[in-house]
Amino acid sequence: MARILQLDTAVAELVNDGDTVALEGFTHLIPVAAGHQIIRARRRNLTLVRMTPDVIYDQMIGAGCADKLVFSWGGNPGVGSLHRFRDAIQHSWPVPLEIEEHSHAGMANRYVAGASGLPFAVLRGYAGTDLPEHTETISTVRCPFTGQELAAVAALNPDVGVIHAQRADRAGNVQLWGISGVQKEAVLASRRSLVTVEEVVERLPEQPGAVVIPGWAVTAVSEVPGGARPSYAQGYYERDNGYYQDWDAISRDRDRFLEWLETEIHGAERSPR
Amino acid sequence: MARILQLDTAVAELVNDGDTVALEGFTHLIPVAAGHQIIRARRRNLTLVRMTPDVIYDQMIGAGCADKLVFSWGGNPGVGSLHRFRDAIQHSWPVPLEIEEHSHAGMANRYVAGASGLPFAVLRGYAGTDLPEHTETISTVRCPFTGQELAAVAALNPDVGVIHAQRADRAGNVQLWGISGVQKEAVLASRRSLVTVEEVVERLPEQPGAVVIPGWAVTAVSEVPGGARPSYAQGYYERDNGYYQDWDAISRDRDRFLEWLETEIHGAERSPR
Amino acid sequence: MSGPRPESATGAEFSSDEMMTVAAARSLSDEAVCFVGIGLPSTAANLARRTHAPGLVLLYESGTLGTRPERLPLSIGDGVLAETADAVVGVPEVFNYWLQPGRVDVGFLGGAQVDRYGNINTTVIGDDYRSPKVRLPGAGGAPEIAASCKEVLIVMRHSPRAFVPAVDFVTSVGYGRDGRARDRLGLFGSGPVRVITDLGVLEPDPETRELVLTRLAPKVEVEQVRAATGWPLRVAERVEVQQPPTENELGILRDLKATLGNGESS
Amino acid sequence: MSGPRPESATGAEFSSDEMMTVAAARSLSDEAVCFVGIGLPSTAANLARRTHAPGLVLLYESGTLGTRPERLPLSIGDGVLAETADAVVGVPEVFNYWLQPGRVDVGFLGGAQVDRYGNINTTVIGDDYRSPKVRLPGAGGAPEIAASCKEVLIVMRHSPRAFVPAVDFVTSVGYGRDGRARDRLGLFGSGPVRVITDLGVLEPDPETRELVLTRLAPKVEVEQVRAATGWPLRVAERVEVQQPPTENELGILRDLKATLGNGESS
Repeated sequence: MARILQLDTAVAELVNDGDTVALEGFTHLIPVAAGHQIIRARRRNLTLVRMTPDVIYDQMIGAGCADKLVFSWGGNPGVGSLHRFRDAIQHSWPVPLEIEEHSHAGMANRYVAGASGLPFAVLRGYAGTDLPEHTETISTVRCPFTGQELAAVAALNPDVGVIHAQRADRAGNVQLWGISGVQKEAVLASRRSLVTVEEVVERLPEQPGAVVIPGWAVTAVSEVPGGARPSYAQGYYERDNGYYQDWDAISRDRDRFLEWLETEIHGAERSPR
Repeated sequence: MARILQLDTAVAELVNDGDTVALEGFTHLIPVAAGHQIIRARRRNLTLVRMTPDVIYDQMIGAGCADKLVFSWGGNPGVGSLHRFRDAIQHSWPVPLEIEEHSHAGMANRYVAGASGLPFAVLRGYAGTDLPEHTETISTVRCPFTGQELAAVAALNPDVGVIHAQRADRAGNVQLWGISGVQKEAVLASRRSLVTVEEVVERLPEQPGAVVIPGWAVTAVSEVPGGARPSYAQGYYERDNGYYQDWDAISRDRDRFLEWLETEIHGAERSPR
Repeated sequence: MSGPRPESATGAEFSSDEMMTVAAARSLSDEAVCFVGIGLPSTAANLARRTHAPGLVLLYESGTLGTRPERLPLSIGDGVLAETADAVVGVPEVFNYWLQPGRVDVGFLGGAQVDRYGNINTTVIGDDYRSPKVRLPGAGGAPEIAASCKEVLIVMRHSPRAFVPAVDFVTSVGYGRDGRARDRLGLFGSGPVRVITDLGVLEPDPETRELVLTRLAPKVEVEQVRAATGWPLRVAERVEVQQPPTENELGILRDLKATLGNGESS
Repeated sequence: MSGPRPESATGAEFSSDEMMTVAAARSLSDEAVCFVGIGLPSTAANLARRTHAPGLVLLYESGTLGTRPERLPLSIGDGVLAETADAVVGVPEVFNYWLQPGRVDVGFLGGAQVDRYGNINTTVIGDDYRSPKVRLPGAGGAPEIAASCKEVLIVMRHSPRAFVPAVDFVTSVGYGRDGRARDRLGLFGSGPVRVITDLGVLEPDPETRELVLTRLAPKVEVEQVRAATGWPLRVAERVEVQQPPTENELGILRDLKATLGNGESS
C-alpha cells in the first residue's frame, strides 16, 4: 500500500543525490511540480531519464541537478530548442552533462524490460543509424530460431520513477487516463516511485480508458492539484501554451534563467504553475 | 476497414484446410460459434493454437479438424479432463494429434512477438523444467549486456486469428471488456482475423476498461449474438457451467460424442449454444 | 477422498480437506501479494482474506489484480474476478509486468505428482512424453509461478501415487532433480517453502532441500504419512500438531464453498 | 522563410510553404494508414483527410490511433488527439504493435539535414558527436518510422545547409551512406519515396537511390533548386510542374492553420 505524503516529504525521502530519476509523462501529465521540488531540494549529480526532456528537464538541467541525461528527444514542443539543455551539452554550463541517447522505440522498450524484470529488450530499431556507435546501451542479439540479427537495448531500472496522474484513492491506487505514455512502465521499472495526483478520493470512479496502477506497486502518492502545469491533465485543465513560448526567452539567457530560478523556485514554496 | 460478413461466409473465406488457426479467449469470450462453424465446414489438417484448449477445442479435435495442437493448458475448467484431447494424444483417435507445448507465459509472449513483428520473445521461463527438451520453439538467448541466459520462444503468426467480442461498429472497430486475455495479440499476430461480436452498433459507446481494436487491423467481423456460449460475455450473459459439466459425460464416450457431433453441429445451422 | 473426521476445539467435526484448506489459508500473511490458482488455492486465499488477512492482494492469471470476489470463482476467468478487481490487465501483462519481476510474495501450486525435492508434474504420467500413460492438462502458469514468486506453497492430497521419489516430468521446478538446481538457475524466487497436505505439512531441509515432515494434522500418525509417501520420508526432530480449525474458520470456509454452486473447480 | 508568391488557378496567391503542404497532402491516398509527426506532416495529413482522403487513418506516436482532430494539435500529445481517437494505447504499444510490424503505410519525416541518399539528421550539426556545433533535439520516433513504414515521405524546406551531400549524423536511415544499405539491413519498409520541398519534389533514382529532381513548384526554375541543393543535383528527363493549390485546398488549409491559435509547432 502506497503512503500518502506531502510532496516535500516525499521528495526528501525518495530522491537522493546521485540517484537515477525518471520523470515521465508524454506531453500530457508531466510531473512538473515534483521536478520543481527536486530543484528546490537542491539535489545534485542525478542521472535524469526521460523520453522527451522538455521544459521541466531544461529547468532541472539549468539548475545543476543533473550530470547525466538519458533521453530520446529533447525539445520545447511546439516552440523549438531547449536552451539550457544545449548550453549544458555545448558549453558544460552550469556543469558538464553526459548524455545517453536513444530513439523513442528504444527508450519505451527499455522501460518495458525494466518493468518486466528482464535485463534487455529486443526490437527492430536503430538499423542503419549512427546511434549504436555512440550509445553503449544499444547492442544486437541474434534470434535463436531464424538467425536474424535484431537490436537489443539494456533495461532501465531507475532508482526513482515519478509520474503525475489524475486521481488516487487512500490506498494509493492510481488512476490516469488520456494519453498514458510510458507512465505505468516507469513506475514498475523503478525501485521507488512517487505519483503526484490532482486529487486523492475515497473511491476511484469508473473511467473509460483509465489505466490503474495498484497501490501496492507504488511507494508514495502526493496530492498536488495542478501538479502537471504548464502541461495538462485531461479532465482537469488545458495545456498552457503561453508558458512554453515564454520559456524560450527566459531560457535563452543565463542571467534571466538564474533570476527565474531564484524567484519562481527557490523563492516560492510552490511555483504558481 | 474490416468487412462485415455472415459467419459461414467468413469461415469459408478465411479458414482453409491446413491453416494454422488460433481461437483465443481466456475463459471469457471464447469464440465457440466460430469453432462450431469450422467443424461444420469440415476443415481438416488444421494446426490449432490456443493457450487454454477447453471444450471447444475438445470438440474440434474430436471432429478431426486438427492434426496439431499448440497450447499451454488443456482441460475442462472447473470440471476435469478433456476426453477427446486425451483420446487423440493417447490413442490417435480420430487422427493422430501432434502437440507443441508451452507455459502460459511462453504462449502469451509468443503472441506478443507475433503481434510486434519480431521473430522471438525473451522471458524468464521454463527454467529447470522438462518442457524445452520436447518443444522446439523454446530456446535460449544471452543478454548482450549482462551475459545472462534467458528463455526465448518463437513468435506465433497464425494464418487466422479468431476471437469473440462484445461489440463492433460498422467500420469493424472492435470493443471488448472484462477479462481480455490475449485477444488483441492474437488478432494482431495473425495474417487474417475474424471477430464475432454480440452486436454491430452504429457507434461504440464509451466503456470503462474496454480494449478497442481498430477496424483497419481486422479482416472480418460477424454478428453472432450468443457466439461465446457456453462461455460468457460480460455485460451480455453468464457462463453456462452446466454445459461444461455435461460435456464430461458426452465426451467420455466416442459414440456419444459422434452422436452429439451429428445432431448439434452437422444437423444444425447454428448450435443452440 | 475423505480423511479422518476429528473435532474442532468446540467439538465441531471437520474433514481433512478442511484442515488442509485452513492450514493453507493460515500460511498467508496479511498484505501479502498472492498469485492464486483455481480450486483449493483460491478457496484458501479467499478464506484468509475473510479471517486474519483482510489486506491480502489476490492476482489471478486471467489478469485480474487485487480482486475481492464475494463468491468463489469457478474458473480463473470468472466475471466476478474482473468486476471486483482493482485493475484488469491482459494476460501478457500479468505474466510480464506482475509475475516475472518477482513482485509476487506467494504462489500457490498443486499438481498430479510432487517429488522429494518439491518438483511438480502436471504434464504426463509415464516415462514417454510422446506416448504417455495419462495425458494431464499441462503447465498453464505454473512453471513461471514456481520460478518467480518469492515463496511457493504447494497444496496436494497425500498419496503414494502423488508423492513420488522423482516426478515423471518436471513441469514446475522445486529444487530440481538433485535438490540443488535453484541457485544454478538464478531464479528470483526461493522455491517451495511448504507442502500442505490433508495429513500434515512437509518443509524442505535447509541443507539438502529434501521435503521433511514437520507438522501433523490432528489425529494423524507419522506412520500414516510415511505410508502415503512414495519415498522414505524423513521426519523433523520436533513435529508439531496443527491447531484444528476454529469455529470461525470452519463457518466462513463452509459459507464460501456454498457460494460455488454447481461443481467445485479443479 | 517565405518563398515566391505565385497564384492559384483562380488567381489566389499562395506561399511556397502552402504549395509544399498541399503537395504533401496530395501524396496521401484515401484509407492509407499514416504515422504523423507534429507540424507540417500533421497539417498535411489533416488537410488530406478534409479533401480527397476522408478515410485516412492517422496515428500519432503519443499512442492515439485513428484520431480525427477538429483542430490542429500543437503537440503530438494534445488532448484533442486522445478525445477523437478510435483507441488510445501506451507508447510501447504504438511502437511495438502498430509501427514495428509494418502495418503503417506512410511515415512522414522532416529534419535539419537530408542527404543525396535520403538519410536524415536530427541529432547534431558538426562532426564531433560529443562536442557538437549545434545540438539538435535527437531521434524521437524517426529511426523506426524510417525503418518500418511501407513508404516514407520527407518534407523539408530547400536550402544548401539542409540538403547536404552526406548528413553529419544518420538519425534515420534513407538508403544509407552508399545508397545500398536498405536491402542489407532487411527492413520492412521500402524507404523514402519522395522528398517534398518548397521548391519541388525529389525522388530516388530506381537504380542508384540518389535523389533526383522530378517536379517543380509553380514558377520555380531548375537552377533555383540546384542552387538550394548542397550536391550536384540530377534532374529527371521529364520534370513536371506541380498543379497549384485549388481554391478548396487553400481555403481548408488556411482554416486549419487558424485553429492552431498561438504558435505553430515545430
